[in-house]
Amino acid sequence: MNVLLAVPLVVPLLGAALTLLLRRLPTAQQIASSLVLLVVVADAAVLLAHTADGTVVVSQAGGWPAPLGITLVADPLAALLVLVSSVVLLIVLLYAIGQDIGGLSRATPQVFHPIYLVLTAGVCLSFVSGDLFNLFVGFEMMLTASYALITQAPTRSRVRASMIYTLVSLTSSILFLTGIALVYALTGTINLADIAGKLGAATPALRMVLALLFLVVFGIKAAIVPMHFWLPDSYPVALTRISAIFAALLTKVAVYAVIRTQTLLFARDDISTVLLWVAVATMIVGILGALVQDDVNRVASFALVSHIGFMIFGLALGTVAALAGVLLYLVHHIVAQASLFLVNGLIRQFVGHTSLRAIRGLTTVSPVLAALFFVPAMSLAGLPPTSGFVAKVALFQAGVALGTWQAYVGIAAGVLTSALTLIALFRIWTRAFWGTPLPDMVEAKQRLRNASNRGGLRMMTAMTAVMVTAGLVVALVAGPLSELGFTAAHDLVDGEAYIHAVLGEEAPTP
Amino acid sequence: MTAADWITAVLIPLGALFSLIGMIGLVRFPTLLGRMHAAAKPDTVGLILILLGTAFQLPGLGAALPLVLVALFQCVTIPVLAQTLGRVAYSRGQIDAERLVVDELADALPEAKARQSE
Amino acid sequence: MLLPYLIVSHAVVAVLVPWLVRAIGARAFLVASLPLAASAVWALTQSSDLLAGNEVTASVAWIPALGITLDFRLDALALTMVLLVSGVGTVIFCYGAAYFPARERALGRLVASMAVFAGAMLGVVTTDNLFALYVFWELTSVSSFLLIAHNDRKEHARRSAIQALIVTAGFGLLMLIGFVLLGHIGGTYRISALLAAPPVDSPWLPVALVLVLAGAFAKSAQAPLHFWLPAAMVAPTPVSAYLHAAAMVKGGVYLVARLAPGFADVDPWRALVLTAGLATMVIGGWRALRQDDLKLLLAYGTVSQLGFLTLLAGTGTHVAALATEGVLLAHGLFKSTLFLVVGIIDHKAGTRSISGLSGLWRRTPVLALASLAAAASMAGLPPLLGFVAKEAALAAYLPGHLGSLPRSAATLVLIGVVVASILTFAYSARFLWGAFADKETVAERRFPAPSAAFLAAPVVLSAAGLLLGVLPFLVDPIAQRYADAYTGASYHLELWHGLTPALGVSTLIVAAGVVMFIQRDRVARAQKALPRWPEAEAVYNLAIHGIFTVGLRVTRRAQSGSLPVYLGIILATMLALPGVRLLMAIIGQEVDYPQPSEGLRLWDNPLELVVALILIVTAVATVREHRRFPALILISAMGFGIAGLFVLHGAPDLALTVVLVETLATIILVFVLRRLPAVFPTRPDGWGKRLTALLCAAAGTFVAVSLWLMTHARTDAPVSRGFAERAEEAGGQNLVNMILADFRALDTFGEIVVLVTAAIAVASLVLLNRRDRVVEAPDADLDTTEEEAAPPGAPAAGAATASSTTQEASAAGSGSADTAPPDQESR
Amino acid sequence: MTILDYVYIATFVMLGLGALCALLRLVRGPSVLDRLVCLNALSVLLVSSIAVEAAVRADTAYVGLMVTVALIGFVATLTAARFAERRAHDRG
Amino acid sequence: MITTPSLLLIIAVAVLYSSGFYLLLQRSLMRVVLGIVILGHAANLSLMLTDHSITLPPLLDGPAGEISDPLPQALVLTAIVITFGVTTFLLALAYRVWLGDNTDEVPDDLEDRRIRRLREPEDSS
Amino acid sequence: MSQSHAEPGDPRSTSAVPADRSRLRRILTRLPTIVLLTTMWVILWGKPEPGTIVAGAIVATLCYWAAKLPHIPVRLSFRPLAALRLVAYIGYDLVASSVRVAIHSLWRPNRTSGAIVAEPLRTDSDFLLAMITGGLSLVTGSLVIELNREEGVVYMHGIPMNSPRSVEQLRRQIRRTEELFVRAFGTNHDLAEFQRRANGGSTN
Repeated sequence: MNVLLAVPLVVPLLGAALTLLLRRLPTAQQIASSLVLLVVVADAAVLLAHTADGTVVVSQAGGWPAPLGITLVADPLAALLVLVSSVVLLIVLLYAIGQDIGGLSRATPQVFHPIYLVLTAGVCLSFVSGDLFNLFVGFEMMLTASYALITQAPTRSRVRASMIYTLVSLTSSILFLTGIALVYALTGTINLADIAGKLGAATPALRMVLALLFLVVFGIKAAIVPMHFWLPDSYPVALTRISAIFAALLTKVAVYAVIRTQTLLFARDDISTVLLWVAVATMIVGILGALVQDDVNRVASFALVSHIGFMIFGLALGTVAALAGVLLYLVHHIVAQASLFLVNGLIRQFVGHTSLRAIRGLTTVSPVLAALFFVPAMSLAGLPPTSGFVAKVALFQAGVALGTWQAYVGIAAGVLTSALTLIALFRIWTRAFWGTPLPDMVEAKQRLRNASNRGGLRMMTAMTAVMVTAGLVVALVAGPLSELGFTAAHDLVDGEAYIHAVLGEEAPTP
Repeated sequence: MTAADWITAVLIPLGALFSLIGMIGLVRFPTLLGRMHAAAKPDTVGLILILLGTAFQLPGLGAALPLVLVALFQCVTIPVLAQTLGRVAYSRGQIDAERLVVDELADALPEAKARQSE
Repeated sequence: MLLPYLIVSHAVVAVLVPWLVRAIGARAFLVASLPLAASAVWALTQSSDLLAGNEVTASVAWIPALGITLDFRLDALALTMVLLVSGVGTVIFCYGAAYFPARERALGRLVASMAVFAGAMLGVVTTDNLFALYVFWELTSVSSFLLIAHNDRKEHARRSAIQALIVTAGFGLLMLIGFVLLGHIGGTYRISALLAAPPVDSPWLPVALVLVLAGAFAKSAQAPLHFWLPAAMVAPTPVSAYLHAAAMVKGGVYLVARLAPGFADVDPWRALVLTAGLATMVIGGWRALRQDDLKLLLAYGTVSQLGFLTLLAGTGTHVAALATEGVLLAHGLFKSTLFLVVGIIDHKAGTRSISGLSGLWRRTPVLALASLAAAASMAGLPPLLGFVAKEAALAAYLPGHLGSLPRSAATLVLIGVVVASILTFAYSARFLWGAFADKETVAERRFPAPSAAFLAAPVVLSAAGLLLGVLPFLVDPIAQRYADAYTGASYHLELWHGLTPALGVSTLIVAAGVVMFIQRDRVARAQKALPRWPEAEAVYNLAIHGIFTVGLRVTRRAQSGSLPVYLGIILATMLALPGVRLLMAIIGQEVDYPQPSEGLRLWDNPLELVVALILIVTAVATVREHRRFPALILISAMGFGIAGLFVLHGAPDLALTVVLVETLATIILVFVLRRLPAVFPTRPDGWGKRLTALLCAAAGTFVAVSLWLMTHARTDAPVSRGFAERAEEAGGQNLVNMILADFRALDTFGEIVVLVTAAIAVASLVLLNRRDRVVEAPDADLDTTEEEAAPPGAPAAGAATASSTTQEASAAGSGSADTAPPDQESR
Repeated sequence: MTILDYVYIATFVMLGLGALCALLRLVRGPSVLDRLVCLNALSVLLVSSIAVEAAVRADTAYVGLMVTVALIGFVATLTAARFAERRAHDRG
Repeated sequence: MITTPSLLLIIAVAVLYSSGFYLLLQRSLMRVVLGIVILGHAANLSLMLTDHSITLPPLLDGPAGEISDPLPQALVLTAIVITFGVTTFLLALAYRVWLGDNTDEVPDDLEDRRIRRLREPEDSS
Repeated sequence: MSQSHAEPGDPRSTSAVPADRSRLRRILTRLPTIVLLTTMWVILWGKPEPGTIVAGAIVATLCYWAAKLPHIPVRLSFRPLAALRLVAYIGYDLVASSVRVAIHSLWRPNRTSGAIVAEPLRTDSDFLLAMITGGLSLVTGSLVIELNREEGVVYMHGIPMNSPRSVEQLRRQIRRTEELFVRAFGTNHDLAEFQRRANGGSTN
């Protein structure tokens, strides 16, 4: 078994067990989970280095050849996503640790650390799994951990929100299972590469039914309109550390699954028109929702929904350039969205809530906070020179290069959405950050400044700054990143590399 | 057809018959307690007969030993269940008093109640 | 090439300057002006090289794969702009050091934004890559946004800022698409390469140009997108002088001027540019005439001049190009001078209203003189640069220099230019009169003499205008170099061309302007009498309001907050996408159905009937059951049914697991159930009962039919046939166990992890957080103290009013606020 | 087909009919206790069927299953019964 | 050659899914939980039905004959356990909802409800 | 020898004895349960291999420890002959009454009525009482509804009870079952007590 692929699963799970044992020693627990994530980051970096040239790294778990055993696969896309996710997970973990050190949260750290590591393992497994059912297991690991996390500090509103979250996720899981049954019924295998080969002989109509069904299954988790409603009702209510990770990663895992299945399994089936309209609807409906929200977190959540549309749009285009753009967008969005939610968490820490109706003049209260908000807001609005700009340009270029009317419809929607995102996010800025600070906010700031937990607050701010900087770094290294994106997109469009790597050279290809 | 087969051929349908009759009783008895009697016990007899019949078909004694275990469980669990259900039925008043010839518990109950609360 | 470093140095300054402001106050402006001064000096040193024909280029690779590289290229047009941006910028920065008091609020942000802006502007005018241009372009928009709302405590400032941002950045997005199209059509994103070999035969080219022009027009405040510029005058004067007179608004003009050599002859270009330019000129001039606020007067004047510039830049003839260069420089110099003058007046007199100023010329003759020179330049009087430039502009539309311009269009434009120039003369005079003249009706105000440092800036700029007017040959070579892109008769920027038609037209303009100024009361009355046009800003407001209203409507409809509805929509989507596809396939006979010979049969085994009946009956009965306990028992029975089915299908292990799990689930259900009410509430669930039933039946049928058809259409034998031989060599007997423990051990491992995680989750929900437990009392709500109450860390009143869950917050009341930890996240 | 096969078929028919009877009572109720009785009866019938199945296939794979179902079916029913009892006390 | 499961079982699957979905769309939490349980059964059953004929248990040392497909069985086993774990969590959550709100209902989101009540956008500057 | 009436799991029942002896005894008293569990394990596993036995013992111990089962000192004796009689009696009764109920359920369920009778028992060993009630409930046509532990009265529901004569028969059946159980499993002490009460005829 290739160790590189095993580490992101095994180490976090071992770490989870360890932190569970260490639950009476908070410091040891914190150090342990940080170390675990560091190891994962390092491993992911090595993995990415191995795959950067388009190589597909394969590990047959247990040593059984592909269609029999479970295959773990890392192509450039998966490797990159593992790396970005683990970095984001690490930063958010440190943020949370800072918060715990300062005693600023009511989370239960004893439970938080092990579950968080399980989530890590689930996310990584979902990325590298090369087997449909194993993907389901990875999803379930991730989701179960997320259920546990979203109910941290279970106030009434949180319990309600997690009810919505859990039930929708469960519905998706059930449909996923149904989809697996149908795939197995049709092909008699559940290895992704094997399915890809065997679906070629299947009735096209049935194949397309499956393609659409899997779009629905993952679309629920990716919050694609019209299956997005749950997201703005659940994410904003969770603890910051958790909503940040959810917003950054969970939807992206689902988007990844959509990409993987639609490119590898159903590449022959043209559901691009469906994808396109879904993408357009997602962009527009999401951002219209963001405009009328009154809570910073809810605005961010609706914006999140809206921007999933961009990735689906790229997938709908389906060309190498478009998929490269999607990859850029994925990376950009993971980091930017996490930054935004962390900043929102800081706002909550400063003023006690995130409702726009009672926040004014945050620039005066904390200029640092203002700067930290401004950068991800720019990035999400697609203003240069941020990563959001780069990603959007890549998608627009791909659309123009394709030149079909559908592509132009998507581009038009993208432009409109970008403009509306700008309005939605800078509305927060003008309302919350400018103006005369409310007297109680000034007091709150004084209190925070004098409190004994400044160290924790500093660490939280520092980690938010690190995340924001990470966003800038993404923009800075956009050059190599887009090269990588093109390599990954080639692998995705081609599919042969993946299938051959998993099943061996003699495998039939679509 | 060996002797074992013949034994099986007698025992298994007999057991099934018992079970069936019990189930018919479950449907037909008008009172709750009556249904309980009908459901719980012919079933047990039927099960034991079937198990016995099966034992003759299995390859060896070792394989049949667990069947004894099943029967044993059944004999232990059925009374417990019946007793619990009976008690509940009575305490919930789901007893058709008209169909009772004698009810000595009803006479004893007030004092039983009083004792319980002590 | 030094330029990238110069641009970066601006960014560095921007990062450092907030700390510097804390130490030395407004004098930080002087430090911030250093990179600008360096740029100016550098540009001057390059000019001789440039005039010799050596263009300076540099390139920084950023994202070559997407064609986004930071190419820089200094040519004549860029040089003009660099000189303008850095030269005027340096002066204005120095002015800023004197303008702002030391304790000015948010001064650090202001200086930093200005530095960023200056750097970005340098980038805009020197870059040779469309995307890099966009990058710098939007950076100027963003810094302008921050600068306009310098006084962010005023509602008006905030509104103006966001308005400017939405207009410029919003249309900037269109421009970006235009760039992408242009680059795609032309095969390169390098501007110089595009201009050298402009694409011609693509149907998308006009679209691309329209989009690019839209962005440029928004940036340069062309009608009808001009309204943001006057509103932006809420910014401090140095900002207005720099961004909204000298530099940023020139960005659009620059882009037009930059692209015109390649695309002026492509179809909608001229029509658009000329129409927009003319309209803007006239509207701006007309509006300027009726302003009372000097700064607004200048703002509308700027709008008018920007129209003029766009017109010239977009015309695409040799002489027009020369005139463009001239007007660019002249306008940058005189308009910033005038703004600075207004700033000084505002600062010292406390007002900038014409109706509040009188006799200032006597108080500060130097200032009046500088203003006079600048205003004269604006009005187009010799011997100033404004005159030189305007002569060239008039010549461009007079016969003889038309180039590829159609004669009729030229005539039309000429008339427009003349009208606008008359207006310009009139408002220039009005400015001078309004700011400095004695007025009987107005009392003189106190006016402390401004310091020399304060005065220096306008004087320097105005003197530069005079100097270049007298010595036009300083400008001419550069202008010629830019105009070389067009063929045309030779023409030079000069004070005296002889008695040309242009001079005659100029004389006419001056005469008419004088009349108009003298008759200013009549003009004012006429303006009042005319019906007001619909304001472009009203349209903007309507549009924004419309967007928000649509947003609200859509969100109100869609985001119902009700889980059953959400899940229903998910099911409906499943029916609408794969479901409809399957239906189409069935109708279109795209799928095979199993035939009796292939196993189409009702059942395999009569016992299946029993089991299926158990499943169906219990399922339907569960749906119809409204009491919790019977429903639970039905579910349990269903579990046994499933187990029975598994036994029938040769899966004893599965049956075992089902029974175990089912029992455990039942036990847990019992424990939870006994807390809950005995009867399920049967409130209407938002969807009609029948509709729901129909939807669910359809969804269930869809799944089952898919399963049926797909098992029939299986393409290959299942891979699991391979397990048997492998299992033998591995020594196992029970294949299911082998798969679980060996072949797919990872799944089993994951399953255990899920189980443990769920257990921890359940434990932390039910066992931990005991203090959140509520006593089973009717008034339990009042006891949920720390739940939704205002956290102690936050002000109770503020959080309570702010809380979106107001009802609960108020219900929670004071609670145990004193015992809860300092948790800010309790909401 | 040997006699034994006919016997098995007859057995299955009887057991199936029995299950249907139980199902009828399960749906009809009327009381919770009736349903519990049915639940237990069903589990016993399941064990019986498994036993017959084991006899048909002369297979020991089913034996463990039988033991478990016998034990577990009882546990489920008992828990539910206890619950019903508790409610009865609450009401009383 | 048999290529499809028997119709009766397909109908059973349809009924299970339909009733599961129906319960899922209810407001009462307990009914929703029951719906999830039924849906879990339904999904497992569909997985099982991918092996379309009644055969022997997948044991190598068992009686000779065609054995049933072991892979769906293994998958169902895993799925059952996972579904069980998650259902348990759901129950705990329902219990918490009941503790907090004293109701057995899936509550509506408050902020959504507030926005639904708005007639005009709150600010459109 | 005084009979301990401690409730199951009551620690007092062992606390009087010296420490080390009590530990030994505690282990010894738990041994039967563990042996029983191990046996079940081995039966389920199929073949009595040493590994299986060891594993079974470990699992049983773990289960025992995890479930924290109360350990009750088993005070029973076993008389094989009497036990055989008991089994035969119960077996016969089971079948006979099953047939009886079957007949009733087939032909005249609506005319079948029941009776609840109270019958004082003549033993008060916990184990014996549990076994007796279990045995009674097992047999078709009778069902223990309530057991009054203090007075040793058992309340039975019997079916079919169409005449006072059958009620008396039911009482007889209860007494007979009790006697057989006591004879099969009761200690000498229990037996003596039973006979004393039976002869004394006092129902307490």
